[in-house]
Amino acid sequence: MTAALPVLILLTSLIPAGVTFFLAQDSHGLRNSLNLGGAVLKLGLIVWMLFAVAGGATYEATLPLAPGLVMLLRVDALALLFISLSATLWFLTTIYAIAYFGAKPELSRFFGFFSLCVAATTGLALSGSLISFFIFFELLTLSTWPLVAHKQDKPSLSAARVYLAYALPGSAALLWAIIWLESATGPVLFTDPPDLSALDPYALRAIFALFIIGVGVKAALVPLHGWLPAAMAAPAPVSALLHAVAVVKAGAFGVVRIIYDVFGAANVIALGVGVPLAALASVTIIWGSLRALQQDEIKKRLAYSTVSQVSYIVLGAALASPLAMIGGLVHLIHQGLMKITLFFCAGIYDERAGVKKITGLNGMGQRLPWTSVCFSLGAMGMIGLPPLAGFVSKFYLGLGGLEAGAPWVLGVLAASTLLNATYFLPLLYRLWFLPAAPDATGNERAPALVIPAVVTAAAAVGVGLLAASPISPLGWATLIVTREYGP
Amino acid sequence: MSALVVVLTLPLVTALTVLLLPARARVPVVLASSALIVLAAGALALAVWHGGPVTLAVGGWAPPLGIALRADGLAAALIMMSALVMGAVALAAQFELTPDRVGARMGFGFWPLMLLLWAALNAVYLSRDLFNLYVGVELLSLAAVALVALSGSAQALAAALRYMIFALAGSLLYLAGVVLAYGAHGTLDIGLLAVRVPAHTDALALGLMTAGLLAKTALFPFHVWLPPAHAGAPAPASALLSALVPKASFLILIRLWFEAMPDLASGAALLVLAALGAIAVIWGGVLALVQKRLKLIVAYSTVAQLGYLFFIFPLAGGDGSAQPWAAGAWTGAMFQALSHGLAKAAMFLTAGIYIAAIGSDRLGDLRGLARTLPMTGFAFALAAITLMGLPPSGGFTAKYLLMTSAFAAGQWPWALVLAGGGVLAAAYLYRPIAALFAQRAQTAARPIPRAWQAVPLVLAALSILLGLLSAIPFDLLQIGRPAPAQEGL
Amino acid sequence: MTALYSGSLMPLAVLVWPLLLGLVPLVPRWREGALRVLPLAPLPALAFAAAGASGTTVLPDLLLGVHLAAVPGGALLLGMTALVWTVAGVHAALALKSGVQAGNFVGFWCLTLAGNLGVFLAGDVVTFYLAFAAVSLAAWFLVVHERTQKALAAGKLYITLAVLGEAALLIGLMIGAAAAEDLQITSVRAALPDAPLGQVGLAALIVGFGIKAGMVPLHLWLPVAHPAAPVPGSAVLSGAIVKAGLIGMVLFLPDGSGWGTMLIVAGLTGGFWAALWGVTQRNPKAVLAYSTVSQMGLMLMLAGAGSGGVAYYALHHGLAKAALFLCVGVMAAAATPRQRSATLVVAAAVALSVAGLPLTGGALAKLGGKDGLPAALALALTLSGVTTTLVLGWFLMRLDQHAAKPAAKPAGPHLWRGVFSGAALLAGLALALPWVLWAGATGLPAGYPVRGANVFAGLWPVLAGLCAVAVIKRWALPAQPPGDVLALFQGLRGWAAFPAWPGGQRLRHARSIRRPALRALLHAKAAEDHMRRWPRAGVMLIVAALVLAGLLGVAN
Amino acid sequence: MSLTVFALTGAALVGLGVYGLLALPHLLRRIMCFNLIGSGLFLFFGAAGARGAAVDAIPQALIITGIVVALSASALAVGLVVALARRTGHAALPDEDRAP
Amino acid sequence: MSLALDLALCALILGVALATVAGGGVFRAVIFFITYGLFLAIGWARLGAFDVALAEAAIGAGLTGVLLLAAHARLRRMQAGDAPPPAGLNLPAALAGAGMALALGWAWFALPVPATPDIASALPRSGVGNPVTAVLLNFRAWDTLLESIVLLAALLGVWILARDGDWNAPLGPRYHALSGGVLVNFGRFLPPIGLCFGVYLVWAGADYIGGAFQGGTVLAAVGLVALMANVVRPPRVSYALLRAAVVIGPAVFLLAGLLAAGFGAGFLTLPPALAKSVILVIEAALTISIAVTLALLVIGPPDDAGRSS
Repeated sequence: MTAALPVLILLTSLIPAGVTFFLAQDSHGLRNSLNLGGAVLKLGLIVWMLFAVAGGATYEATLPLAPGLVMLLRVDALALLFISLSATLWFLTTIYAIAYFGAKPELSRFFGFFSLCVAATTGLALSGSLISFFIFFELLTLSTWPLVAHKQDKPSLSAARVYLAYALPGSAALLWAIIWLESATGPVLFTDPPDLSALDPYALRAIFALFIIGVGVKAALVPLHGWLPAAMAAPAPVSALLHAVAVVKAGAFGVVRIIYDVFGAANVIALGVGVPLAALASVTIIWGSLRALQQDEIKKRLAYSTVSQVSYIVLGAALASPLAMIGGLVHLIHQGLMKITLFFCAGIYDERAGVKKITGLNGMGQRLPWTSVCFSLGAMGMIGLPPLAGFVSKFYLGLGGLEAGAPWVLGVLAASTLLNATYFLPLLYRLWFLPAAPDATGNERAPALVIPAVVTAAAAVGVGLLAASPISPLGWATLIVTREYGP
Repeated sequence: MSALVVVLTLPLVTALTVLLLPARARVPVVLASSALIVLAAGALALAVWHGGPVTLAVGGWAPPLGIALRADGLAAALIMMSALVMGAVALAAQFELTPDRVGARMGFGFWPLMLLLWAALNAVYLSRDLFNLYVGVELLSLAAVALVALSGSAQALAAALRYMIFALAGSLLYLAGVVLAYGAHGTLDIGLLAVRVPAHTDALALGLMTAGLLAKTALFPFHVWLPPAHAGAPAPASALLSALVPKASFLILIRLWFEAMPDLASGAALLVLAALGAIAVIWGGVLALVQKRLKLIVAYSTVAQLGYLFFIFPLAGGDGSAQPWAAGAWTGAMFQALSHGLAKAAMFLTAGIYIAAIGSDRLGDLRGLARTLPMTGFAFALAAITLMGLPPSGGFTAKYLLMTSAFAAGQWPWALVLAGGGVLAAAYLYRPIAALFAQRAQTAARPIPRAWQAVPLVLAALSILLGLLSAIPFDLLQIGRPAPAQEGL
Repeated sequence: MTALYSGSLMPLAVLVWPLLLGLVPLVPRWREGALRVLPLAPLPALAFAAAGASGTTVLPDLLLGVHLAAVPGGALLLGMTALVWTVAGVHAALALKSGVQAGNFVGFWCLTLAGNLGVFLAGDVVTFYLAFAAVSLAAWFLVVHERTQKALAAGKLYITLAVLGEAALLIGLMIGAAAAEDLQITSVRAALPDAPLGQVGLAALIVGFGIKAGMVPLHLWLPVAHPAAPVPGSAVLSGAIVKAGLIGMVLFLPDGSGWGTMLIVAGLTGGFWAALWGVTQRNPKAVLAYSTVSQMGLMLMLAGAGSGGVAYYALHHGLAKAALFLCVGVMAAAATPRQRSATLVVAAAVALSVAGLPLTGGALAKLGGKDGLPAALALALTLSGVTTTLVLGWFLMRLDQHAAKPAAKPAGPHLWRGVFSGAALLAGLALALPWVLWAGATGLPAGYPVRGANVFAGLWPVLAGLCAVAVIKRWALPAQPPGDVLALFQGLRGWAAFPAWPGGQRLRHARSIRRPALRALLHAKAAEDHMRRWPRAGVMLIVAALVLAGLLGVAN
Repeated sequence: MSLTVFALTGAALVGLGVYGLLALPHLLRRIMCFNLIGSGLFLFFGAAGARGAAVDAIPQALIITGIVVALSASALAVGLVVALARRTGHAALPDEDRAP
Repeated sequence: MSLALDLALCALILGVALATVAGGGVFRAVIFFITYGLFLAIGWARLGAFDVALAEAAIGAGLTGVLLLAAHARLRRMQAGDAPPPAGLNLPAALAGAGMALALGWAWFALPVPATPDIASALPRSGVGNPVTAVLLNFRAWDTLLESIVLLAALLGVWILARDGDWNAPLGPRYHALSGGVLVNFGRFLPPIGLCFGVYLVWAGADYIGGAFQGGTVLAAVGLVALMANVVRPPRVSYALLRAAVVIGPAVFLLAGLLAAGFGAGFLTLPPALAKSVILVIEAALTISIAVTLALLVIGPPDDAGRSS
């Protein structure tokens, strides 16, 4: 059973993915129930495991591909943190996507790849060895491509091309790093940090840099972030997936794994690579915000906001102090909840009111109140207002920065707060304070679109409000850090 | 042993039978016997798996008088891969090369040539005798050239002739080496040559044989015949030519360098071989980028992919004994050969489907076909994953093993080429994929039977599966692995 | 599992009740009459304050562990805040139009209220920050309620500064929390001065609180936002909300640090300069706003000096200033000259109280504040009576003038009566409540306010001020736009319109590298055609054979 | 000594053939040169096989096989040349028509 | 004396070869090539390799020559028959050629004299007396089997070079022979003699010199003459007997090998007792196939063009 569970949890999305591909376009009922069923089953399994893992259990499944190429699936607390997020959001996004697409063509392909994407994310989260991490990382890259290209029009295809143009060299760098490291240390299992003494410090730094380039593409670290705003050409559920459920999260998660389970925080500090990475993350935070300011398309602005926000996670990991780590980890969840809310809402604005540009938001607060409330909550969470989720992460990051002896982090956080406010508040201002254009239309009579947004918005409030509770993401992140990376 | 004989002779028997059969019975017989050969290949692999290498002294005469055949893990794996590809090609060709579609000439000609090619491949995989290998390679070349010329167009004939010239020149160089080897040692058996008394002429013999085989394996800069030839042949034939034929001559290279004369290997020569391979990877990739026809892209991709194989020379065994993937490079290159075979065959078969559907393989005409022929588009994409070396495909396992040993051997530039080649592959394979996935089909496509569409999909899936289940082929490849592949040249 | 809460639930109820009421407009049926719940929202707080504000709630699971308990002096401030919000709520319920906007107003009013109360109840920094953010940011909606161009512009300035303040505050609190390794305000306060970055943290806190408290030169938003907000909004802003900044200073600034002196200097500067600058204003609410800046300056001075009477002073000021602002609304609603003069009388009474006319609540507040103050500062406080009289006298004049203009909209007599009684009630409280609380709050003898010296110290500045009022009535100062130093920043306008880089730049760049790349590819193709010719390829093949043989031969 | 003469003749034939194979564009000539190289190699091989005390039969057998194989290849090549010429009118590879 | 003879012979061989390479005109080159083959055959005889000499004369010189001549004739009809050799020396090619020649020349002197496989002791068990035949049909039978398949592959390759429209036409171009001319008479007179000679070569090959290939070639030549003389008509590709004739040699060979495997002796293992007869059967079958195949190789793919014109 302990071996079956990780596999089972992977299969809950892999099987729907595989079957969906072969479903006829118009078998909506079967497809929807398959995908939703998978999601529900997965959530159930995760809840079960949450309790078990909190009690100290670990689950492991091994599949040796070739000597040294070990596919190891392992449920630890960190993995669970990530998959609970992705599973929850998968479920909601599926509901949302079903409503979003209605009876548009190529749905079997879409949902197939969508589930595959989630399966890849799950696998990535559960990976217990570098090589399985890489395998799922790539699977994620590949399964995302058709989603970005889904509309098959020129912008989508070009976005998809840009995506691959960033992702594949990134993978090459990652593979390079993995192999360089493993050629000296043997296969790297996350449970058993490798002995790095075989490599000289310069080589280790180079390996670290390659690792960061590799996962940094996914995490949209500046200057590897160009694909993310471009990918906005994709439909809203895909954006939700890219920004919250899977892709950038995978990158950030990768950074955490690499720092804590491959190199080990102590080594990262000893090598002196943590601070440059933190600096890079900070640059990304600021740069993403600045670029977000310049966008007049809602989704583009949100995309740059993601660039900025995801680097919080990287920052937390790079600072390599327990509190920063907690902040980074919890932001993994928090950013996901908030950003998916924002993208859900952006999709609703687009789909139900035809609003793509920021100027179109004028007065939408009256027309689409639920959506606008959710959007506002998401935005304020991003700014870091208490008691919303973003505040908690930011607070821990700040404390962690001080703990790590990097007080400049506070400046970065403050600047980011200000910039976030600068690019989000005008949106709220338009939503609520400005009169709607005379020809503005729109309504939110689409519960399947609105409810997921409401749920995630509520969750974004809830996880902040109940942060100190042991079952909150913060509680879980603290558990991870104290149990697995504690002194 | 009986499986070995079946694998060796059944393609021949079938070829002869097909010549005598009426047109109606041709395809069923070929398919039935293909199935039998696949089974026999499986049985042979099992026999090797359980009992170690299977040896057969033909006619009961042991070397140096007679010819020895030996199925080690490598040969068994290649035979298995070839059988799968051949079976798949036969399945696809029964739709594609029907007499009413392509005429009685092609409808007849393809089948015996394909079977002769198969026979030649299996003969080469198994043979341990240098001259017997020469005859086998000649049979292979003649059948391959004939397949290239099958379509009968002027370009195809020119491509076939060019191929012929390269192949003949290669054969002669190889023959020269064989002559010197026998002249110096009185034997042609690889096993006996391994324990020979070294002679001064051995270097010349190995050099000549190697150069000849390079021309046949289409290593840069002797690849120039390959793209027009592979692109000019009918798609099922291209699949065979690209997926299997170069592997045979490469296998002989391996036999020579790792089994017959490993003592000769010198650093500089190894470096030259791998450097040519590296250039091939880049050059093939770059030229694939500028092609406008799908089959040419795929053909140049073969040039690039074959380049990886040559990293085996400086890397094999170079990773020390500490790591669990000892002999990584050797096994990695073989994985590359296997997975490339499956994926490349799948790719050419998809190209055949597109040509059958719209009558062209220009990228511009392929737009939107993923919607019309989703299974085929999916197959192409899967095969592309293998060629790019992305996990969890066989191509990835190959690249991983090669890269690991490149690092372990301290020769990281090869790893750079491996990584860069993957990116380049992504770039050149992206163009057809993007075209396929573009919004609207411009040309009305003729319907393609689903069974035909399924064939390349199965092959592509196999190439992925090779990565997912790489432990089994990995272990199989270790059986009878020559010692120099463990300790390095 | 820890218990969900421990301690008394009273402090929690104080906060939760307004939040619940804030949800009322969400129910469509109730939205129409939602304004009517406004006066109810502060009632638990009032009760809690009246009961002595004792009791602690600990909610370990909430946020990062919520501790609620009245801060020192919290009872006074809570009570004051509750009173101000109650009366302003009544005013709003009477004066504002109902409708969708009103629904929003109710929601954010209640949220602001909860935040305002929370500031006085927070025991840990996170709760404090939450409350502070709530009161700061939700008040944005109060500022822009009227959605006029002016209100929106004011809102923009307000939110900008509020967010800046939040950011500064966050930095300060994080530094403190990191140093204390604890989230309790008391620990943070104790840890801050000696923390590695303690001084930076303190500076950040002062900036954050200073913005809220209208500390010069961070007061910019006050004179702009107050005139723009609806009257009840201005009343709570000036009466209660700015006190959040003050309490922050009191709570977090350690005793005897250099920052106290800084506060004193800034406070005194604001105390006098803002009052004088107020005389240049024409809008009575702007004049009042400057008066608030001035008064807050005095309170900051008191806080900086460590006076125990800050809360007591703030109590009076809150009630009085809220009454004055409400008077502006009352005046607007006044239809008859009698109503106008009644309004003026009330306003004048409150103004005199604020100026510190002996025996008024304001005089008591000043006396309470002077207690234990260095003589020079006590003198300054006394002197401030002059400027306060001046600016509030000017206010009364402007109020009168303002009223002389035709009312924007005719209002019924019921409305006037209602809002007038509210203002009058607050005025009465401002005059009287300090007497009631005198002993408890200051610990001074009951006869202290009526001592001759004290009476004199209260009286002469008022008289001097009245003379000054007479002067400026004759020679009015030139009008200045509200927001004084803001004019300096006009050059920096367009902060939101970040310069957009031309999006095509990168593309052009890409194109410029694409051409050579393309050429290289074509070269490669030509080279390939060249190599394809057999004579070359064949020679290469023979050469390769011989070279390989040579290489092998040389090595052996 | 005779053997050496034959062997060196074989080597020279190979050289001649290689030259012709590389330098001559007409494909029939190339086929002849290919045969020259082949027979030169066989001659060398035959001489080598005759060095021992007894004449070694294996090289002879191999040479016969080789001759047949060479004929087969020549036949296919000739067929290709004729077919190409029938379609293009030239008995040379397309890009080598005007080879120097 | 013999050395001088050998030297002279080799000089001749080289001279003719040089003329083949450098001579002007493709036709002349072909003639020189045939001459070269004949001189080479003499050289083989000088080396004591009579089987090879016979093969070289029959196949290397004779059949290849006919093949080239026939091709040249067809090319000439397409105006592609001739191209003057490029003027001047192609230096890279010359260097490459010289390099190869020198390398092989050097190798001759560096070549050790190894121990060769002991054929003599194995010969009695091979079933034949001629060691070359023993090697070809017993010791290295697998080579020979593959070789017969190579021939078949070449034939198939040549066949598919037909144009689609010609596929069902008779094989090869039409030969015009004057009735009563030399060729016709020759064609009537030669075949019986050639047939006898060819069969003899196969029969004798077992123990003396000759064998299936040499015999088959003679028979093929006979067939060709008969064809050219219009004594027999060219068949079509679909002609079943033709295909059977092409296939029978390899088929019998393969069958023998498989039967041996089936009876447990091992693939292509001929029990010494039966070896002689089995080899004879195989040789007979092979001869038929070789003769037919070689002849068909020379006449080329089905071609309707020559007939209609």
